Amino acid sequence: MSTRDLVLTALFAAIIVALGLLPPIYVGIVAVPITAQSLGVMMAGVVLGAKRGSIAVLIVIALVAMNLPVLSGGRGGMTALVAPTSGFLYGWVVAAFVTGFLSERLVNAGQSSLVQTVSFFLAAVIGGIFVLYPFGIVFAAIVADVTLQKAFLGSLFYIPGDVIKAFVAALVGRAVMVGYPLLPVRA
Amino acid sequence: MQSLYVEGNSALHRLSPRVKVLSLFLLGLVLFISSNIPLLAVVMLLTVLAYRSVGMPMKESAARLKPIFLTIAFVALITFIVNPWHQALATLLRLTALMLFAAAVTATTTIAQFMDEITTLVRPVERIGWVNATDVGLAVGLVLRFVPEIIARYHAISEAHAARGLKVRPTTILTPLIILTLRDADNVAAAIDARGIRRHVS
Amino acid sequence: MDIRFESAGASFGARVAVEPLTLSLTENRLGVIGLNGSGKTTFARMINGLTKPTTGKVTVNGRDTRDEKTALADVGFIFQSPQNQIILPIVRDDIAFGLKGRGFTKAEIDRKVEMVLTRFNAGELATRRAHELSGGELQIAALCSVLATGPNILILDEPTNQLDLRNRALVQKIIDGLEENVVVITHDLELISGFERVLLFHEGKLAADAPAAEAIAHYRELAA
Amino acid sequence: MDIRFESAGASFGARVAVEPLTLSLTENRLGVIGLNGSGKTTFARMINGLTKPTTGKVTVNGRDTRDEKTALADVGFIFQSPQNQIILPIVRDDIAFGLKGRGFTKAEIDRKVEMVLTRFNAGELATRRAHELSGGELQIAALCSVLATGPNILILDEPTNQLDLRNRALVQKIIDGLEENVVVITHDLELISGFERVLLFHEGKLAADAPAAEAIAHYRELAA
Ligand SMILES: Nc1ncnc2c1ncn2[C@@H]1O[C@H](COP(=O)(O)OP(=O)(O)OP(=O)(O)O)[C@@H](O)[C@H]1O
Ligand SMILES: Nc1ncnc2c1ncn2[C@@H]1O[C@H](COP(=O)(O)OP(=O)(O)OP(=O)(O)O)[C@@H](O)[C@H]1O
Ligand SMILES: O=C(O)CCCC[C@@H]1SC[C@@H]2NC(=O)N[C@@H]21
Ligand SMILES: [Mg+2]
Ligand SMILES: [Mg+2]
Repeated sequence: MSTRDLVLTALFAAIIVALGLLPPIYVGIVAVPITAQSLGVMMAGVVLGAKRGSIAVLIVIALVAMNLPVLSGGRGGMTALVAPTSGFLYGWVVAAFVTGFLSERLVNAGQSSLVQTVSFFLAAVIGGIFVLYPFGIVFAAIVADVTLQKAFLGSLFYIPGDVIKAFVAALVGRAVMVGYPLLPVRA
Repeated sequence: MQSLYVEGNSALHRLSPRVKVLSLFLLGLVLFISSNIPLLAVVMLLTVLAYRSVGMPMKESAARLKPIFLTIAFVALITFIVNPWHQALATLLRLTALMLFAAAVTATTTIAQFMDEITTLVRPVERIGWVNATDVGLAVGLVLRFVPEIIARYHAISEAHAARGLKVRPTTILTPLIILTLRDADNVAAAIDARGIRRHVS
Repeated sequence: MDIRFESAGASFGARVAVEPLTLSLTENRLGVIGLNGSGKTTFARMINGLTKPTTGKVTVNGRDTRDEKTALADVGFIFQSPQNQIILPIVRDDIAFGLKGRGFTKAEIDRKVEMVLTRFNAGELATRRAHELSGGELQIAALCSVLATGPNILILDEPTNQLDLRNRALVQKIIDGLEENVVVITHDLELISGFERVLLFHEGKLAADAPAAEAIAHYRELAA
Repeated sequence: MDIRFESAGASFGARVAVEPLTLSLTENRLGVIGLNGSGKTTFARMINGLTKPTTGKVTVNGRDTRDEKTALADVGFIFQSPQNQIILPIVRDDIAFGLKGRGFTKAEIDRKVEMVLTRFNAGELATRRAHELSGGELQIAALCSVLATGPNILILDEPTNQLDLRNRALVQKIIDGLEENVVVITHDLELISGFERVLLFHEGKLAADAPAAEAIAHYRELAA
């Protein structure tokens, strides 16, 4: 890994941590909060691509494992690694990877701004919702000992917020592409 | 991650960083396994003492913990609604103890010490050939370094909005924030190379 | 312009950045000089309300800065590090962005953007990426963004930082030619050498309030 | 020092930052001046191998920069914005950090840190946080971090940026006193006015290679 890649992954890990300073919102009686950190995961994929994006998330998980309070609401440690929320946490690695993988394939500098934005949005929705939620739902069902169906219904709460986050990530991804192109050196 | 290093010379400051990092890890494990309320209560009280011993003024230490306390209170409340009361109490004690101890450790350990400890911890794993221990230490150190910088940039950019009479919106904050921090990161990467800090790669 | 400080001072925790001072500033050109950390930037931020006085009050054209939730719209500010101030990645977009939500039509905004770019002879910057600009170009882009909104008072914090001789001369010419009221903070003493009123800060206190030559002489003594 | 450029040039995509040039630099003091964007920083980065030549080659003390994966260890570099160069928040830690992995024991590292701090009379900076330092202090902290590793050549990119008269004089004194070979890039012409050799860049080309007075005179013409 080049020094630049190392520093960029650390930067996005830090961005995810910093987004954790926004207070988490708990809805209903589900112990998984709505958090701005999943926006950071989407942005990592969109801006850094698959490999660097998922490593950024792995760094965050390593910090959690050290018991550092890096998750929203100042959580960390075992209580965050084996909890109803944890499936989402591990799923973030895959979510960033898939978002990045799709961004790398779908977007290039020659496209119109609309195409770029829509493609980033799709990448973020597929990675950050379709791929991520199954991890979260299955894990939550096991840990919290509820039926899959219930866990599935509970996760519907996150959809509106996550769609908005995917949209924000797409706008940011597109703006970075215009203002600080990293994509050519992605891979 | 607001709970960054606080200058001082308390016993915790002087304690070896390795002991601190390991006991943080172990405490997490023990608290997680046990649900014995008296034990949890004692541990929690001990962590209160540890946190107080750092030597921060009462007002500052309370301010640092407020957001975390709110979360803990909420998680305990949920647990209370869906589970028996003693489980909720155990959750409350467990999370509070962990939070206080984590705050005490981060307040008394410098980034340089964290990096050294992590490098040592990861060293055995290096043999698999997947990771380089020095790089893992460096990456963690950089995260700890970048977090306050990102927050400072955030403030600078929202001030720039204010100075131009513009409303602060997520995208108009995030876009310059990410572009500027990317540029900083590129400069940091150049400095790391220029200072010969990652010479193991060449 | 009419800026009044009435025993206005600013502290950050225990550190006093600007000691309470009473002043009335009406000159069209004002210079501010002093050693690093002497309080110049804090003083300037008190003028547009980015920093509220922790004691006393500051009024600008009759308005108390404490009453305004945000910074004053008629005081433009070019920051010490102008890269923080450019919000959108492309220069033209950034200039236009500051004009949105002020009731202009799209066509009016475009015209204003062109006008300000022409004014500074900076048409070629329009489509450039802000982060790729050299120091001098960045300074000019920031000026365009701020002046497009038509402020009445303009504060420039170290505008010749990192500039070469040519860009320095350009910025000097621009400053001299501005109709707006201008406050210039600088270590580049030549820039303010013609000003009738220059404030010298020292450790948060006003050490001189005099014509340029006198204030500069005093500054040189302090620095020696 | 012995730096050789053999038809060495650098481009970023279509933009040529430094046109191929052939040079041999052996002086103990070298100044580099030129307009914004003329290629000074790129030229300096080619010396320590941060930027590899896209044509020709650069050798430093006999080593080809293209052969080294990373920058050359015996060329120290103080960046145009030193705050990015300080990697750990506490000055002492940062200095020590650059010494790790070079086979020194902990005690040796501590000794070297003390030595360099003493050399610049900067002992009181040791426990300070880098982000709280004033511009001048930051410049000195960066110098300590770089010089602790014992480079043979030191490159300073605009070291007097943002400094007040007092800090400027301090930096000038430090530069004059360095035993190391020094390359100074600057818009602050006084800083290099005593140098025997000064390179003037213009649009990526060498426009002058002469004693200070001559190169500066030429620069003034270009800037007019
Ligand atoms: N947000 C802040 N928090 C804490 N201290 C601050 C803050 N802003 C400024 N200070 C302190 O207030 C003092 C005055 O700072 P200020 O930025 O006004 O100085 P300055 O004269 O503009 O210096 P320079 O020439 O280096 O730009 C300094 O000691 C500085 O460290
Ligand atoms: N990484 C890069 N990508 C694209 N263009 C670049 C890059 N680095 C430099 N350039 C361009 O190369 C040219 C030379 O830049 P350089 O930074 O060497 O100038 P400089 O002489 O140091 O200017 P200044 O006095 O403003 O610091 C400029 O046109 C600049 O825009
Ligand atoms: O903090 C954690 O431990 C992980 C929280 C995971 C929250 C998930 S991510 C996808 C979904 N969208 C949200 O806003 N929250 C959940
Ligand atoms: Mg200032
Ligand atoms: Mg330069």
